[in-house]
Amino acid sequence: MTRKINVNVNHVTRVEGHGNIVVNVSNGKIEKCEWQVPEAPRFFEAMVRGRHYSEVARITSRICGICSVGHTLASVKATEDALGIPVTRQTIQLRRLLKHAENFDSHIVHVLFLVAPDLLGAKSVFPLLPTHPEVIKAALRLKRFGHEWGSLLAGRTTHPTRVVPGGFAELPTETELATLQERLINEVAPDINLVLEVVSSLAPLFPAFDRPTEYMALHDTAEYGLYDGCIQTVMPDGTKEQWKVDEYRKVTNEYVNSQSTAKWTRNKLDSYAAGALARFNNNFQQLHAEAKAVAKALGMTPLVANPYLNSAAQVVETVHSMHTSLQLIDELLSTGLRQEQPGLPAQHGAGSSAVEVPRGILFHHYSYDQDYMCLQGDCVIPTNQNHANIQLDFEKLVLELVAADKSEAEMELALEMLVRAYDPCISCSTHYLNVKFVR
Amino acid sequence: MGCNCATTERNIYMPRECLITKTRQLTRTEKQFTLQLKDGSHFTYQPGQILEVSVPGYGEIPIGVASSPTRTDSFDIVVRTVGRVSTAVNARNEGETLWIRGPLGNGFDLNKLRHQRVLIIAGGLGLCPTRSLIQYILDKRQEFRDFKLFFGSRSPAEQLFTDDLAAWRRSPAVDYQETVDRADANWAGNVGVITTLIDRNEIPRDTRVIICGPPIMYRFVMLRLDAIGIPHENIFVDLERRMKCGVGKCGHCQINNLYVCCDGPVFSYDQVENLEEAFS
Amino acid sequence: MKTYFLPQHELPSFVSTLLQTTRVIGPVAKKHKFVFARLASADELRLDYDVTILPPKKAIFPQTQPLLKFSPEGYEDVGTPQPQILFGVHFYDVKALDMLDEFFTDGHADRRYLDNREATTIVASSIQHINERAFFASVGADVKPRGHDAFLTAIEGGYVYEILTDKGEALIKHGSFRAATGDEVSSAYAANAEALDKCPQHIYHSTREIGRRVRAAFGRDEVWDELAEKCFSCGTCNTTCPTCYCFDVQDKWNLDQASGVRERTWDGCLLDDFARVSLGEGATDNFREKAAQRFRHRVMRKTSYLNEKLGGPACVGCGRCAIGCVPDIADPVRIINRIMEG
Amino acid sequence: MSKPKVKVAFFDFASCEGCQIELTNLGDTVFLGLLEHIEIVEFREVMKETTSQRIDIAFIEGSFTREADRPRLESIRARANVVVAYGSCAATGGINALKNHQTDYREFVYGKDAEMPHLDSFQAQPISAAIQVDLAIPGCPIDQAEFARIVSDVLHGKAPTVPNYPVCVECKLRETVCRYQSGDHCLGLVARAGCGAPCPADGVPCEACRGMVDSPNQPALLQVLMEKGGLSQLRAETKSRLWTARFRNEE
Ligand SMILES: Cc1cc2nc3c(=O)[nH]c(=O)nc-3n(C[C@H](O)[C@H](O)[C@H](O)COP(=O)(O)OP(=O)(O)OC[C@H]3O[C@@H](n4cnc5c(N)ncnc54)[C@H](O)[C@@H]3O)c2cc1C
Ligand code: SF4
Ligand code: SF4
Ligand code: SF4
Repeated sequence: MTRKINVNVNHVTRVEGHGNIVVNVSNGKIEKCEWQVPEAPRFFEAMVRGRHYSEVARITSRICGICSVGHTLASVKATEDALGIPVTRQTIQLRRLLKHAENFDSHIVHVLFLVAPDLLGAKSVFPLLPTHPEVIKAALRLKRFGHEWGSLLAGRTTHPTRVVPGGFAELPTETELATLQERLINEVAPDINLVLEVVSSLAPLFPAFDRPTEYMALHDTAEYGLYDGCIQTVMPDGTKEQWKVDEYRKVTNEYVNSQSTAKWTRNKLDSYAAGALARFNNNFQQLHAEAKAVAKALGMTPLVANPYLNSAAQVVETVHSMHTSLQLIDELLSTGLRQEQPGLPAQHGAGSSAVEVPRGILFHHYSYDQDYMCLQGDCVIPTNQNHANIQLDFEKLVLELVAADKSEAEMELALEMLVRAYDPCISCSTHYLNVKFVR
Repeated sequence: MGCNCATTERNIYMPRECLITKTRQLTRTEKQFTLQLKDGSHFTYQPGQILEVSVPGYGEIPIGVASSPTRTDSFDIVVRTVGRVSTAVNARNEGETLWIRGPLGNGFDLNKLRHQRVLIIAGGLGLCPTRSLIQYILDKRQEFRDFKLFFGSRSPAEQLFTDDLAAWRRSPAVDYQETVDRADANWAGNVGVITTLIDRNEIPRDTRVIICGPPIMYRFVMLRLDAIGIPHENIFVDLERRMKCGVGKCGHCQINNLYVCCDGPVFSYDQVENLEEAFS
Repeated sequence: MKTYFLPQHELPSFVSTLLQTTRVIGPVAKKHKFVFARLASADELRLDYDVTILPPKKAIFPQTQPLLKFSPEGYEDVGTPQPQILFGVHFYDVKALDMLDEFFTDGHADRRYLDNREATTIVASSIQHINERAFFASVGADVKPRGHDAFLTAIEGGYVYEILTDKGEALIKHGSFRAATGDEVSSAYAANAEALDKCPQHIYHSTREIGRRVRAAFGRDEVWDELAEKCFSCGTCNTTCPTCYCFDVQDKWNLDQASGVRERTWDGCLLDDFARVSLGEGATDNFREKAAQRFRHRVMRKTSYLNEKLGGPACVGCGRCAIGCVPDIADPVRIINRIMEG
Repeated sequence: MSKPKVKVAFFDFASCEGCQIELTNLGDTVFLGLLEHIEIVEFREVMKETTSQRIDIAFIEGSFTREADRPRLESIRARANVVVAYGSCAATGGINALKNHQTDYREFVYGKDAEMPHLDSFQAQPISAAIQVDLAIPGCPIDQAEFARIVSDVLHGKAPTVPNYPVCVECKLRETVCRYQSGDHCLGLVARAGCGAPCPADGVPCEACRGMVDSPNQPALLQVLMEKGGLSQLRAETKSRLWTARFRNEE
């Protein structure tokens, strides 16, 4: 078999930010197989220096437009930790509801606009408009709903306004919350059912590929970890280990890889995975019953080692968020919303936080001086944490594809789909290195 | 002062539809439109009055009528491409539609001009609104005494209504004199700012003078007219300001306490000379 | 016309009954301030407000209002408004509405304003709390409010409801009103007189004298430069003023990209571009280039230019501009007193 | 009347891509409504298709921060009839320009790796620093309603208006309680409007994410930030840097 394969996908599409795939296979041997990230560096960690604590989340929210709710929450939480700013239970409940909104919103975009076209053999969502108008309309409605849901709590979903250290600058009204609940039941549920139908019919099309790895996610005793908790990983053999959030550097171990061009992370193995599948594998038991039912229908029980099924795990989480939110709203409405002033700093120093954003676990860390001006910041972004894992998946997948005698086009699609399954959000660019630098 | 605006509509912002019967590109940026009301009614107005001209979706702008009411079958406007609305207006062509409101405001007070010597001093686009009066005087020539017309442009290429100019140059009915700020190779006429034309003429003190042109022109022309000793109530100026509604509501065109759209756009100089904002 | 009395506890049911059939706009709380808003229920009504952020003119001359609709076929009129009740308007805002009535009727009657005005029943109310920046007692004191249909005055135990028009009369069937006693009428009179007495800020000169001297100060550039030094040209003094009525007009297409609306939006003479014209080739000219010139124009309009037409100043002393101006330079009391002192 | 659809493409440079996300938030009615009139021929974030044909309108998001991006920008310019820089990153340099006040940002973020050539990134600049831009719409993120209006204007060949008045105008029109009256500070006094003033309405100060108006009164701003907003001199002086770094004439 003398075959030369060159896959060179410049700027993988339907992902956030820019990433390239370069694969050279010669005579069945992989000469080069790389996942590169040429995103322009933006230096957020330097930019927060010298800024007042009230401005820091507004800056770091701009790291990424699609996870800006998550970045904002991680940022205010780290600031609250550093400055001893108290938050109330009401604030925590509202933030949880907001977190669900973000995951719902982002998962809808990812599964329906970015992944579905692959499964349906289309280049993008636009050719699907004439063929699947009802699904597309439902998808746009759900996306809009996710945005309105998040906006109700955060002011807006891209760069939230209302979320501030210590609480919320403005609260929704009880009527608005009640309307949200009604809409979840009356408008969202039917659309979600439609989506579930489509996804289950497409599920067999997810490529079969397994590569067990270490899965990292937040673990919370109170709920399926999204807003808070400790760091937890589950190994291929099912063993779990936990760390405190302020030990995040110990589990992420950022390093510069000489073969690659991005800062990578690793914990116990050569790579680990973060994201919906990692959460699913860590915290399956805490999913809402309805979500578990969907997982069952999709044939998923932990540990799921097929990275393509990250998209399926997102669907499961969407259902979880919808149902859990109904309960959260019930709880909020039963106690009634109180107008509260955001909490204020009681100390100064350093603090860390972790939040599950749609793409995985996100860490923020800051330190402040006595005037509450930021001295330094550090953000470890989930997409970054997945790079090493994507690279190792690539290496295994390419071998399998070559063995199966796949064409260049088929390989390209399989690799692209793999990258997209991770839902990489590459504009979270604080740690990115440039692709032009290939040795 | 009363206002001569004609509004027949219940909603004063409702325009009337006009057919463009003819267009003519006068210069690179100026286009002349000949219009007729589509409902067949006759458009009555005074020389010097203005219109709000509009294109749906683009907006409405104040434009002077550039023809005389003595020519009854149609009327003319000239529009310079400046911004949003004027660009949209100038994209229209013969057979298409433009919408107008008006006539609005006070034009030239013909009672103060009849049986008098008249001198019109127009600069650049200022020729458009004054053309309504020029045509009027030429059509009713016996009602006026001496009639002089001074016209200044920045360059020969920017001269408007070149046909009219050619006719006026030949006409015994008007003493037409012209100048350009900058000549080109084909220009054999006067070169210099418009005041040079005043300097080389004998202008009797009882002349009625009409001035219309860019803001800076007024001050220098006035210096000359004052030197001659022409009483301010016999000098008429045609002023421009930002304008939105044209009917004295939106507030944009105010010069101190006067509204250009309703009190003007033609003012006698004594009306405005003490208004600090008129010629600042 | 007649004067009635409504017991305190009957007010909510009166307002509730009105709400059932008509859109009612009244003062409600917004954080520690007040705004006029459509009432969802009677208990939102806050007749104890001091002043609202925006004046009630917005119910008649809204921030953005369609003037026309357009389509490929041309222009079309917009529909006529539904009746509404503007409830709880302080007398200074009634005076301001009287002025707007004058402006929008003068010359060309503006039906887009007048239709709304005629569809509105105005129930004025007494001032229970006075803002510290108010000076309504000392401007245009001889100009009386007249545009309201009824006047509600809070007194001990209830409200005296004085009827001025048939529209005002028509409302009483919705509440448990009874004829007011002579004592109640005089308590109401006293309550309103007291509001005038307690008005905190004062201008000490007559309208005529202020009008003359402020107008004469037009050319004193150093004074205007000094007064406007900290001006941001933010237009808050215009936007919040009940007697300001300048507007901009813009066309907007609907989603079909073929039809749309021509609408007007409040504008302000303090804004940088208010008097800017385009000359072509990207060149512009601004007839009031400097902030001080725009600042001066507003002061002239409030104190002098319109006096003849209105029989008084175009300022009713609500104090909104003073409250809203962040650098605190827009207060007519300080401006006028500064100019009058020479 | 089936007019040919206007070909629209979206491109991104150094940015968070939030402006693109805002487009997906337009909802089914507006989004599908716009698709009646425009054909999206390139939009990397949601589609694989690209085009080599002429583009009627190119929307560019993100700042120009490195020389390496110049050729890509130039090729977009060469292919497009109208180039719109949308979002603050593209229109003014945006939040990225905050680093323009620092010299050590590379070392700070990348430590010993800072000298690697691929980290080369100069001052964050608006797209207009590299190519001619026909229209710049600021906003961090862009305002959906403004975007829809501007697309509609461009479709009709009408130059859209981007306001030159401060955010206070829009803030007052929607009757928000002023931040200064709640013991806070705010940059709305000098910030360019067009967003509809969402921040003060949500209880937080305007940070001037759209940049400043043409003639901001900066001395008065400093004074007001200190006297009414309670900021220290240092904070007052650096306050407006977040999004307006390039508009302050600092040494
Ligand atoms: C009394 C009067 C008579 C005029 N007569 C003529 C004429 O005969 N021919 C001609 O070509 N022009 C005339 N103009 C000027 C013409 O109105 C402007 O060129 C036009 O308004 C520019 O609008 P725009 O939308 O193209 O420009 P933009 O720059 O897009 O302007 C936006 C808006 O600002 C206002 N505006 C801007 N510039 C002016 C201006 N110079 N004058 C008034 N409003 C302005 C208008 O409301 C306009 O719609 C006259 C102006 C006035 C006041
Ligand atoms: S005077 Fe005050 S309120 Fe008015 S524009 Fe100036 S700063 Fe704004
Ligand atoms: S000028 Fe000021 S005080 Fe006078 S009416 Fe207007 S807002 Fe009120
Ligand atoms: S909150 Fe900010 S934008 Fe709003 S009025 Fe006050 S200063 Fe202006």
